[in-house]
Amino acid sequence: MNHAATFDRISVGDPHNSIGLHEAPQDALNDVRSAVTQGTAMNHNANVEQVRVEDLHKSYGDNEVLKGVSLSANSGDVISIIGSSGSGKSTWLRCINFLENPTSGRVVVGGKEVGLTRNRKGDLVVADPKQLQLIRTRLSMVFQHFNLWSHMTVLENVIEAPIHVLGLPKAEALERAERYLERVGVWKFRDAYPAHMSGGQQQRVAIARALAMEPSVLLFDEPTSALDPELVGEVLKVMRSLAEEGRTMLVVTHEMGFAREVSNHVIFVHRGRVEEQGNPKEVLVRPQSERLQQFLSGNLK
Amino acid sequence: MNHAATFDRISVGDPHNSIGLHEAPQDALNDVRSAVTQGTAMNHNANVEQVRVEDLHKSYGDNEVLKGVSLSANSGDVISIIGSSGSGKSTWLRCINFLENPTSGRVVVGGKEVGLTRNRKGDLVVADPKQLQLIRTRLSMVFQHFNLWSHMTVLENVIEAPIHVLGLPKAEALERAERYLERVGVWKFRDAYPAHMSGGQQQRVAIARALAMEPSVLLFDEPTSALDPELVGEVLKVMRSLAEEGRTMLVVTHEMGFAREVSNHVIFVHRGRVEEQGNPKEVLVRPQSERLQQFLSGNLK
Amino acid sequence: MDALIEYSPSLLGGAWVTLKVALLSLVLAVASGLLGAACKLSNLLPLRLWTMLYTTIVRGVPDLVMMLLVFYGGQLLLNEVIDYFEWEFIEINPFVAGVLTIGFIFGAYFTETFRGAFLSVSAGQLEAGRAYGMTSWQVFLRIMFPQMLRYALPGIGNNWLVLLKSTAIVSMIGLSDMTSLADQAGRSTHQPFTFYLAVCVLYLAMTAVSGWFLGRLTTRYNVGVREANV
Amino acid sequence: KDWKEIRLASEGAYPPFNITAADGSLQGFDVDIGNALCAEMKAKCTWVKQEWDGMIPALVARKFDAIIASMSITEERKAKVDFTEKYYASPLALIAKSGSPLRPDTTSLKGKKVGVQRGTVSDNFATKYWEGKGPELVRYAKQDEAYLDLKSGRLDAAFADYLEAYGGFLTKPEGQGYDVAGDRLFGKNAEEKGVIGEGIGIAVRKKDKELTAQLNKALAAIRANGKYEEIRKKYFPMDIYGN
Amino acid sequence: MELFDFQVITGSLPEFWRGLLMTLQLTGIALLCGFAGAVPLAVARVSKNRWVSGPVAAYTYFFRGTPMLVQLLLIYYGAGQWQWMQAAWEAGNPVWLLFREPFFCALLAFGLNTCAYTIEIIAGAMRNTPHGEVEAAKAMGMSRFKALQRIVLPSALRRMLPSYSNEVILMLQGSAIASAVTLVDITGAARNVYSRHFAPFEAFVFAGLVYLVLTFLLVGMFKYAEGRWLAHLAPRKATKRKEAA
Ligand SMILES: Nc1ncnc2c1ncn2[C@@H]1O[C@H](COP(=O)(O)OP(=O)(O)OP(=O)(O)O)[C@@H](O)[C@H]1O
Ligand SMILES: Nc1ncnc2c1ncn2[C@@H]1O[C@H](COP(=O)(O)OP(=O)(O)OP(=O)(O)O)[C@@H](O)[C@H]1O
Ligand SMILES: [Mg+2]
Ligand SMILES: [Mg+2]
Repeated sequence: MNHAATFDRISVGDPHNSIGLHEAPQDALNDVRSAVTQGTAMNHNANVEQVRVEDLHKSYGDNEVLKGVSLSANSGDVISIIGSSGSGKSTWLRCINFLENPTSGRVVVGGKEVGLTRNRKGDLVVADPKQLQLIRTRLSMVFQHFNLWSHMTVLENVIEAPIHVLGLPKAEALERAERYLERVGVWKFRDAYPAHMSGGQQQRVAIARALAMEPSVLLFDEPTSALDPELVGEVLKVMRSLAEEGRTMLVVTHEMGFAREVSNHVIFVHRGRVEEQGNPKEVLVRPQSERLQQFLSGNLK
Repeated sequence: MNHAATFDRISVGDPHNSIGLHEAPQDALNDVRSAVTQGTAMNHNANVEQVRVEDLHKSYGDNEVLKGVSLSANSGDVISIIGSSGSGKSTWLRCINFLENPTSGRVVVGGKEVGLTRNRKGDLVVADPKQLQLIRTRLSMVFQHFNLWSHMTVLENVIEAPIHVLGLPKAEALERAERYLERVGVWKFRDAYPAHMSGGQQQRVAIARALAMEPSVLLFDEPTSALDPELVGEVLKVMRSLAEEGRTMLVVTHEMGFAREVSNHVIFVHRGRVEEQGNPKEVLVRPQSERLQQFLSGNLK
Repeated sequence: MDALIEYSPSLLGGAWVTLKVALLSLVLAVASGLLGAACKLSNLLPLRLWTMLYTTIVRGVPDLVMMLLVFYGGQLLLNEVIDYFEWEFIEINPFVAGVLTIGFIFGAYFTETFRGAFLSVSAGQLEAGRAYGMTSWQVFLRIMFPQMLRYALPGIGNNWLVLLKSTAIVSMIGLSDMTSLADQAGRSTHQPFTFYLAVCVLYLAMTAVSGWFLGRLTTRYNVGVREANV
Repeated sequence: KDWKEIRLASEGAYPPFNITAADGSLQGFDVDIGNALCAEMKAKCTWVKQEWDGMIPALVARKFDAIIASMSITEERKAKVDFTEKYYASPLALIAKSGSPLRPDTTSLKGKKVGVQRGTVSDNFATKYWEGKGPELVRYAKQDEAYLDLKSGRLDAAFADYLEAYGGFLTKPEGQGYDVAGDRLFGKNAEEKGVIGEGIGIAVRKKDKELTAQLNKALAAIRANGKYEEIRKKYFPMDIYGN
Repeated sequence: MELFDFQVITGSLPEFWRGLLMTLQLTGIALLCGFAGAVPLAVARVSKNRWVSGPVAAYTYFFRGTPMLVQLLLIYYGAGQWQWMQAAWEAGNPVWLLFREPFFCALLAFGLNTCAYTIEIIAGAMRNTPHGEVEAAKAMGMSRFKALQRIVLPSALRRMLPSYSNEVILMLQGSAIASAVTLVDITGAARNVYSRHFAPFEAFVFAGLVYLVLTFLLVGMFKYAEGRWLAHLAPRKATKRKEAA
């Protein structure tokens, strides 16, 4: 995990500490690139902490959506985040890669704290854009609404970031694209535009796009919402193999079966707070809190 | 069902027969309106056929997506359409209310066949726009991607069609909006714009928007994909009560539990053909076809 | 008609001047428009204020006044400097001044057009770019720009046509563009309408060519889009 | 500066004094006079075409050195630039349908619409002596637009430089059926003469006194050696210099 | 040479004031009429039927393709050229007499012009309406007309605001050519002052300032309008809402 060493530890509200990063950002980037390019080699040590979130708060105006949530994920961990609609699951995920700026809290990626500073609105933003990019190449996200780039074909969608962010040669990016599109079963649609595809097909492309980055951490926001049971099974298999490769996954999901089968940890969010968490085999079978019991009771399965 | 009598029977490819409709379209519309406004009164007879689809084909270019599918739904029927991704479920639903023009086939709504004629591209289109509108007020659709009107608030989204299509007075539309938004639990978001809401919240608004039309047939395209189990339970309840009111529902879904619990008929689509159908309690438990067995085996629940 | 034939070489020469000025200004205007729109949408208040000022003042002051100010005002200032240092007379080149002024003016209009188009690109598309570690510049170039163009093209078309015709103000600073040549020819031959119509035809020809080109662009940037069937 | 090279400006839209030829070059009485002056001064002349509105600012900004564009010598202009002696002078004239009873005075023009070119001597004169006293003044950007409206019937009369009207309208096909109504105005008294002006001169930057002097000398020379008369005959059958 | 002679301005304020009123009337009426005409014509412009969209396309092609000044001169002086028009004026025909008035001619030219531009702006925005939203409207049983009236147009008219602000400001400044047909608007006043005092900078810079103030007001109005009607496009903005606790 030597590439992680180039991230500097920067404390909140003190952007000046980030000087160290400015001195060698290119090196750091190359470092991550080569690490990523080498595939999974870096992930063998299963006990390295990949992501830690501490006491994260997020408000929209005067509506506090996250009221202090924390999690920690090691290599190979698959963490399911469950909770009712509007409880803040997507927001949490989006705060981890700073698509949404948290109101307060700490995020540690790859062992190094993300340097934060406050913007004028009072939100926390990443002090150093270079570090932000680095973080994002290590955390790939699959969106709830897919967000496929509508002006690109499936294949272009998948090779885009590997070529232009990781700097892979085109041939290699194509090879990756083929591998992952095959894996989720949409290789034959490679030349179609997203607008001409069914919901499930789009969702699988979105998954392939994230996989093609071969990141150490994958953030999934309801990755199977548009998939039929058979495909859910397929995707489940893919995710299991990813976990075995040592990749870390944070999965927002509504499928309790999924949470039970794939993840080794489940977090139940309620109204912006972590209400209960633990091993899914226990938590989902014998929920302690009343809210979780009620939540699961609606479950048909 | 007297309003149905004003639909003329028009055979395919013969637009001239539609003259009868032109003579009294306004009457017909008023008729439907009053029927709809009277709420559920018209739906008490449970054995009236509401929708029938016969031998529907649909191609995109040379890609034949639907290869002759048929169904028939009476008042109070809940039919689940299941099948793997890309099998043509959404397309089928969209052909029923002619958002997609079928390549061939017949559609009968409310006992009267929809008059069709061929357009220049060779697709079938509804010969009489007035009849098309009538059909669509009777068949409300909930989209896979919600398709909420982005420039309107939640409340505006819901009262829009009742006021401007059904001609309800505003007060009544508001009352309906409150009733249905409450029913799916998003009344408190009535003044928000869709872009500022969570996925599940948007989906529920989309459901409320369709319900507020109080149509005799509801077409759902994966209505619970973004919902958590608890909400799925809620929506399930809502749908059950709708079925009891005598409304017909066609539901494309990936949730086998949903198909089993709510519907009285399930149709398994595979590669554009109906592979198996019947009572969900039987079909889903003891599938006959190999494909369905395989399909269900991926199912975690 | 004879007069028209007689004057046609000079008119075509003027048309060439018009076209040169218009195309070069367009390049400048699009560049400043993109920059302006990016600034207006940025999080930095000073940038926003600056572009706000730029678009309002530049759009607010009539082209003619702007031209007079830049060209004559600028030359007067320059002359003061020259006299002070006792240099040789340096003349502001009217062609360069014309292109700069028009480009600068229309940059403000393009800023608004692009800003509207940027707003229309759905947030999710950009988020996906950012989430994959693209730099702001990459997100802009690879996601935002190609998608934005689709929304901007109608506005670009309008702005371009206005710009094309606004080039007529360069006659103010001594460049013989097509409109001023036609005007002079019309007065010199006492056939104003013949020449007005000739100018219209020339402009319409340019419009037809640019319309064709914009059509091509529209097809190109609408790829993968299901256009609303309204 | 020794003024061996002079940049002269004209408008090219004021026939017959300055017009734009088919090849885009400048021609006309003003241009011929300018060329004759340059020949006399043994200087090399280049002509610049300049829109009327920017004429004086461009001179001040040194885009060229002198304006020979039928510019009347007036007090306001003298505040900005210097003028040479006049090189021609024109009375003012009211143009109307042949045989019209109109006369260039307030009583005859009461309630009539009279067109003038904005910023010309005729505009100044009419503004000073007629405005608000009967005639309704309509100002045009260009002289020939006033003639167009005169012909279409929107105007009852046009009030203009006699020579311009003569060369640019009355002797042309479109001027058929129109004539000078009443007398030409030379100015009844000193004040009126002041408004009508001292005639048409060449405008030069105030700094360049030397150029003004040289031009004046050359002007006197071509008047003396017959060159001026030769040019004048090309355009007008009558004297246009006045006294 | 003093840089700016204020006397020139103060002496001509009444003239500038009348010019301002003229400019406001001209642009105001032209914009209103142009917009009113543009909405239905834009609908025709996006029609799939060539016989409907073709004539509108030809109209916008001509009016956007040629200089407004030339259009104005053709309408004003061109009308005066026709013998029959002159005869109609003599006879006192009320319709053709309108063409005798420079105000009407300017209004006609400006209105036709801004209408053409506005059509293209609205039509462009209509074509870019999100596909799914139009489908939703259809699925709710809206007729083509209803969907246009309730969904497509409201959405398009909002999204076109930034482009339309350009058009309005261009129209305001374009109206300066009214002085070419003897109308004394702000620019006409400036030209009068300029030719009277020979103070080009004073006259034009002051006129420029007047236009600038008008533009500031317009920009302010558009900013307000965007805040009011484009809220749904604003980058994820905090919305205040009454959360039931
Ligand atoms: N507009 C279109 N143009 C071309 N092909 C299309 C279009 N829409 C859908 N298709 C194709 O038709 C097939 C069926 O699509 P459909 O959306 O009906 O699938 P579905 O059964 O709803 O799948 P899912 O469960 O993934 O939503 C897919 O292979 C898709 O690629
Ligand atoms: N841009 C925004 N502006 C204001 N409020 C927002 C915004 N985005 C989300 N919210 C609110 O924050 C809350 C949490 O939203 P979030 O998307 O995180 O929910 P979620 O847990 O992912 O729900 P779901 O399961 O329905 O997707 C919701 O009440 C939502 O309305
Ligand atoms: Mg969510
Ligand atoms: Mg589907």
